[in-house]
Amino acid sequence: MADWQSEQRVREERLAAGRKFADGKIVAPDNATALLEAVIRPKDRICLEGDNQKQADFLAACLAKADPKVLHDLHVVQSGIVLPEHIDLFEKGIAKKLDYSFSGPQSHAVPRALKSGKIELGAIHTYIELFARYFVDLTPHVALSVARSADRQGNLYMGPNTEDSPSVIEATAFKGGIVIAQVNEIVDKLPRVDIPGDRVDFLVAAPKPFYVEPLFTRDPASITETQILAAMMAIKGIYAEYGIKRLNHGIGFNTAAIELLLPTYAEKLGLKGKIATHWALNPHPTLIPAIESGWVKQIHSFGSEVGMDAYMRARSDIYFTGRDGSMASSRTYCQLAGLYAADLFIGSTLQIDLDGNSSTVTADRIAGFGGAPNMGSDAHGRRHPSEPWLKAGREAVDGHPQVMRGRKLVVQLVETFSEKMVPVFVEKLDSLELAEKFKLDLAPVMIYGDDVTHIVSEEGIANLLLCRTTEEREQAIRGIAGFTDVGRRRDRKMVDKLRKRKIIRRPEDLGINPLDAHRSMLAARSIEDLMQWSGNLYDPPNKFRNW
Amino acid sequence: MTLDEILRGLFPSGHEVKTNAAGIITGTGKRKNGDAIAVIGVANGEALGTAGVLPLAEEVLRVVAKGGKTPILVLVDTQGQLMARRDEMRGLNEYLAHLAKCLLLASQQGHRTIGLEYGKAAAGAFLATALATDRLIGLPGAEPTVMDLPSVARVTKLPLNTLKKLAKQTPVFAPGLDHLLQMGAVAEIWDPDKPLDDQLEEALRNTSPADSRDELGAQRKGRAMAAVVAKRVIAEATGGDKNVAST
Amino acid sequence: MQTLSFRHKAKRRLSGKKDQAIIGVVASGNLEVLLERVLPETACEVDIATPLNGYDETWKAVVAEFVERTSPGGLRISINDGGARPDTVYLRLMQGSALMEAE
Amino acid sequence: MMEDAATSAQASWFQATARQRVAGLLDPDSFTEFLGPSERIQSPHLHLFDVPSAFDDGVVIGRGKLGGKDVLVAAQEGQFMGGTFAEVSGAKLVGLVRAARDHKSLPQTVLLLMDSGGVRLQEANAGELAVAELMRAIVEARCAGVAVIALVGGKAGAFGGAGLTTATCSRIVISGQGRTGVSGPEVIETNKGVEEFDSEDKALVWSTDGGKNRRLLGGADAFAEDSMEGFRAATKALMSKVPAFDLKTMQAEQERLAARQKRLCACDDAVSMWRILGIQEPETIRDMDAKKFIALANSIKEANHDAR
Repeated sequence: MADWQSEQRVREERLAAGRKFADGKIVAPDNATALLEAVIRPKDRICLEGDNQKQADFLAACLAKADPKVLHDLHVVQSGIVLPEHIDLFEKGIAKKLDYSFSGPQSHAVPRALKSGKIELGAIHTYIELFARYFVDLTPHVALSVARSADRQGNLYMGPNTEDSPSVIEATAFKGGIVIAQVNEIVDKLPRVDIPGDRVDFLVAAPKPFYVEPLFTRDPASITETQILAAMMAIKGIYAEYGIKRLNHGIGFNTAAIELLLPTYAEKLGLKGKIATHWALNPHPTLIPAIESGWVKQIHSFGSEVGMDAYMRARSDIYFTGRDGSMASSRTYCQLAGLYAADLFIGSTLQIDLDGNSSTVTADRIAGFGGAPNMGSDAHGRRHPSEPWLKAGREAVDGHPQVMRGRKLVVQLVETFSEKMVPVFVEKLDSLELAEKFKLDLAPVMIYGDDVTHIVSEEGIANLLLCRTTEEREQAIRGIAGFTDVGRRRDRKMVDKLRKRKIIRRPEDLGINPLDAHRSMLAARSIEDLMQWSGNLYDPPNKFRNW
Repeated sequence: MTLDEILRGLFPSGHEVKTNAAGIITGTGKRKNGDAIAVIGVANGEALGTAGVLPLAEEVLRVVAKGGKTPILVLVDTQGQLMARRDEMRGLNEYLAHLAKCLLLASQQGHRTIGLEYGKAAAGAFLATALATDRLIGLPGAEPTVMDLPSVARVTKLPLNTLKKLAKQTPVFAPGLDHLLQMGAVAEIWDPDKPLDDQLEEALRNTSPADSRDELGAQRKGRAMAAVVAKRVIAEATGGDKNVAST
Repeated sequence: MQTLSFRHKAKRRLSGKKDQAIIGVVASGNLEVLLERVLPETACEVDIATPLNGYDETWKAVVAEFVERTSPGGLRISINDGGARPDTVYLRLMQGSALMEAE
Repeated sequence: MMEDAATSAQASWFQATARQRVAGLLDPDSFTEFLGPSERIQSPHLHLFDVPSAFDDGVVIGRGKLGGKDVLVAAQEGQFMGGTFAEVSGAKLVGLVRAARDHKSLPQTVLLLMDSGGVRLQEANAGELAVAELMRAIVEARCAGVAVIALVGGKAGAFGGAGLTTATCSRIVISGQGRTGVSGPEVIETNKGVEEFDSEDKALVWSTDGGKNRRLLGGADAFAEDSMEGFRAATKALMSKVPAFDLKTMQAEQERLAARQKRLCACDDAVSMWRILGIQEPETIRDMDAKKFIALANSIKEANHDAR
């Protein structure tokens, strides 16, 4: 007889082992490591959220304390390798294999562990790519999730930090897995239910509230004149030209500059209501002045941002909020929104080569991808038209072919040099060398050159849609690469020709005097200004409060 | 030399100088001619916080309020200002500046003030005490340290050995009594083998409230530019002014 | 520290009447540029003190581009560099010459 | 032109350079610089450390007008070597205050735009001595009837010797971003550990050293909004009457500081100090806007005195 119920049987065994440490679904914090040792088995695929922002930090610490003789060779399948404990799992041999998306704070530790053989790398994914694999070939056996609060039945309330959880839990719970959640508190009645209790097996009330990194808070005080100049060019040369209403922004200071120029510079250009109305975007504090000035119609978010809760609750016309009034986020849906329903992605990167390929990998740093490659790619499955999409499509071809398709605008907004005189424009991406060094089948490329439509630097805008040959493309990139080696090796005559064809546009071609770029143009010049714009609803984290 | 040895040497005919548990020195000494000299200071290398400043400043103000010309001796052996968040929160800068101002007030009102540096001295506490006197004297073995070399190395990112070599070329940054002598901060270094009371009387004779430390630093080739720059500023400030030019 | 000196012949005298201007601050990633109108009509001198060695070619390119763009004839330009990026150097030079052109 | 924007009435004082502050504070085009950058009076020592010099050694001095009244003015450049006191930068300040002290025909108001972490490590002995000379010069000038006013609101704050210099002045103007003290948070953390002072916790840093705490306790006499106009208005209001420097003033300061020590020495945080000062909802102070805060501070007994 074939056994068609083995998964359910194993699940029951795991549950029975775990119940020894539980009272109903509730497990005391001191028993958490024992619970994990009882429920998880060697070689299991586990997801230890591990999101972009929120962290199941208590469960991570408990798992890192497990006995490597009991728990070993785990296969970690989670989006974020963020906490030091995530690396500890590999250093101690508790985990071996890794499939992930993003490793911001651990971007230097990951290559070290790769080099020492402690991490066996599956692949680096985009978020929804990894979530997709949860439902195909990387389904977790155990999910360690995190919520603000739970009731005794195991119903979970995530508040604004829903992020990855519904996708992780659905894949695990419906395929015979075990779901354990760390919560800040266990209450009698939840404000709203984000995860039904029958998908959750065990609850641990953590001694401290879970950690959230204020990843999207950019202090306007740190925005430079150079970034403002590039932001002015992006607004006038791209947002206005294409009429971009639906969009996503990266998290850099240069896109923060755009957000802070909307109620000032863009308002003077008469663009209000014509651009930047609908967003797939985390709750960036730097967008507060634009929201308060009536620029923004609606925002859906991947996750939340520390200090923005009360503001979003009070601005439910703008943000997605639950019946309880608090904001609700979803990484899966927002990534889909960015892929299919946004006409423009604009973000920064560390390196761009002569084909327009970009990467944030350097010799000793692997930051992973997160959402950028998804946001920053042309969705070939898109079928609904919009004016910016069609205009970009028209620019990409000559004449009027019988069948036309549009193009998503994918814009790289960079400064020619990053910190410490490191050039952003390079002949060859460091990522290629890294791939050789670690024998990766695929070099990590953040955004492929053929998806990029524009590159903006302080020297100008290169419109790659209008390039017809690889040579034109190369010179268009060199022509805005400033005083980098790549820039200095430009063919000046050809660059002049490209400028006449508007493939390259300088500030003066757009009627912008670089000397006009000044910080006084920003709608807010400090975090305190942002707080005041919000009517003190925005409560900035302590590390940003210089008052 | 220990504080007791110093006090005995300074006041062979007696003194009423006390040091409390926090190293705060207050009292009076009897000079060779029988006159009194007020004594304050910090002993035992203790740090100076808000609490320590108050009795010292109070003593100085009492001397000034009494009138007369009683000189004030400031004995200094302190590791520096107290490094504590609470003291900072209460405004330690005001307290230390207050002590300096009281000493400067005394010297403006005709009380000669003498600093005697016999142990450590650093940073803010140095400014509030020894450096606020009319005449600063060093005893051999004193270790005035504006900035210790390891801290300088940490911030400048230069190796300690490089700094030690540099310290031989210039007195401008490294700790040491000789360096401060050359800079003009320390007026003289006493000879511990000679009677201290005689040296005190000699120092009192040479004490003036006029600040000539930058001139002294230039003479001793420790600070070539300070005095010149300060004078040029005055010349340029007054040069463009007809009223000043005519006076 | 490295010092660099460039001598250029500008196309014409920089317009304006100001005889000196200073812009920027010596700080990490920044620089100060002192411009003085003390040279003959078309002469231009640029003297640089920088803590970063080995960027001679980059400085040369930045200064040449600046001279080409603005024709700063008559100016002696002195730079104290705090390790500024070339685009910042160029921006400060442009800001400085604009200050000199002010009436 | 960007320089106009940087010195406009609403431009941030905190983010401005020393030169922009001087231009933004004084009446338009009234400033004349002494020993300007083209004189190239630079540090003779920094090259030994392979560190770049500045043409003015980070201090701008001169004379001008504020609200029509003649003033001498000095501004430290906090971005250059942390605005530190050194041989040249210090001597420029000392010379300026001595000039006012000795020459009645010069403006008898000196504005010191502080922005300094203290003494320059590379010139520590010269810097420390310059502070001592400056403090003495300020006291002598005050005795001669000169008003010396410190303005604190730059990124480097006013720490170490700059903190003591500030508290030696006749009056102090501070903004919310302004900080003053002796040991900076990083120094305390390095020497005493993160448990003593977590310098990353900016809210804690500002509640300890920041402008609002200083103003409420009486460590500053006026609170300025973080703008050129904010500092102009606050400084103009203070200039007309300053405390005399005499025994009475110092006795009053002794009493004031002793009372503060007695009342507040048990407090571990700023909010509990503010509560003792009689403030109704001290936790609302931090995010209170400047106008409201100024009015509140003006009503607190400890904050308003001539004991300096």
